[in-house]
Amino acid sequence: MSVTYQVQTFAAARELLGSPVSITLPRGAKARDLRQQLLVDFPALATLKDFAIARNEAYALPGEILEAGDELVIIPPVSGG
Amino acid sequence: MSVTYQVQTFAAARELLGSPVSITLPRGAKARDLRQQLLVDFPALATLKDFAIARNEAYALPGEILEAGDELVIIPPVSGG
Amino acid sequence: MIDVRLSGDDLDLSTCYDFVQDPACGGIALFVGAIRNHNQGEEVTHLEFSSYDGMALKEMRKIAEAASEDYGLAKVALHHRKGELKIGDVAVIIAVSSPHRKAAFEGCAYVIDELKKHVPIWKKEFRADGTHWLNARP
Amino acid sequence: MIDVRLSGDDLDLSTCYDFVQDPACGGIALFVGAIRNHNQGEEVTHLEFSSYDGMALKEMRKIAEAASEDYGLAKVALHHRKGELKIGDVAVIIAVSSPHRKAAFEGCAYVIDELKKHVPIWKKEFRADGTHWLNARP
Repeated sequence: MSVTYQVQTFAAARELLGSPVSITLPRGAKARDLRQQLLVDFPALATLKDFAIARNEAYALPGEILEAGDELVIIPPVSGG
Repeated sequence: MSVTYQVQTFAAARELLGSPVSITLPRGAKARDLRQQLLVDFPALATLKDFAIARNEAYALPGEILEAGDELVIIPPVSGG
Repeated sequence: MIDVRLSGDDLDLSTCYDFVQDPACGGIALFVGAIRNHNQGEEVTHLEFSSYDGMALKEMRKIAEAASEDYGLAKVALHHRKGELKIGDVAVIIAVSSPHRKAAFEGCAYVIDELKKHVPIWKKEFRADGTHWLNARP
Repeated sequence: MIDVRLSGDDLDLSTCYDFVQDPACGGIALFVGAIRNHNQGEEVTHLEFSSYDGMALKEMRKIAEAASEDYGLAKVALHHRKGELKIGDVAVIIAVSSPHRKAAFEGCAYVIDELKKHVPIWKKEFRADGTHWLNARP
């Protein structure tokens, strides 16, 4: 069983990938699995210095289990202020 | 030979002594001599936590030699801000 | 009490200052971050903020709440611009009030430091040598 | 560039902020010291500043110059009230600009710390338990 997630992008990630992108993962996948699969499916992401995953408007811990309907976003290094 | 100086006061020193006060010192006296004589002539000054001497609108070093015509002021502990 | 905003319009110092006023607080510290005319030796002509608004506001509130607790602040205002900015425009204003000035300074510095680390807002600079999303590349 | 003032009228935050604006400076730190409604557990009704104006302005300028040099500040505004003040009135405003925010915060904190130590201005509090020249007694 697998789940397809829509992942939103902003800023440098949007310039690299467009938005949103689709990622398919086994049910029960964690935030770290999403991050790894994103790098596999979109190697251009490796040109970023780093990126985090946001889940439902908060930084996701690597071990958080994703659920269908989650709002998922790629967060490149921030530069506000 | 001695010189009589007028010494101005502010704040707590003015409440204790009024203003200005007169102090007579030997010619060539230093700021520290003025400070000591003030405590002799006006023992009420000892009720202050501390005080400094200003000479011509700057803090006087203890060893500075006073000159006739100097603007001299007793500076109680400041509390601006 | 906390006031966080992410605004497409000019930020206003007086609004932030008025919000944090408190008769029990002797000290108000403020920080204003404005767009400089240069960065890394290059002339900057203007810039653009991209923001993930819902999360940005949540992160801003978290930072303001942590600052209030950790530094004993009475009130915190944290306003950030979004969209296009030109040189001299204000990108961020922080105002905090505290009974003690040391806590006010430290709390205010904490808020801007944390904002720059965690809030999902991104700055794209338009410079003579091209456009750059700041911090994005190795 | 330095602007020091000792004024019998209300101080104005925007005036200080406008003075320190600089297109090369990304960071402006400000401090506002206001009259609290209590001190040492006693309710304060109002207060009065006495000042040795000529020396106070010279000392304020010295502090602003030292801050500019030591912290690499571009501009410093330092405005202090004199005369009678009521609760909530602003006693002092400091604004400093710098290319770097850490220097702005530290320079601003330096100015208020030094002002409280050296500038010949004296605060008389009118409280329920009487009037007090602050710091004057052992």
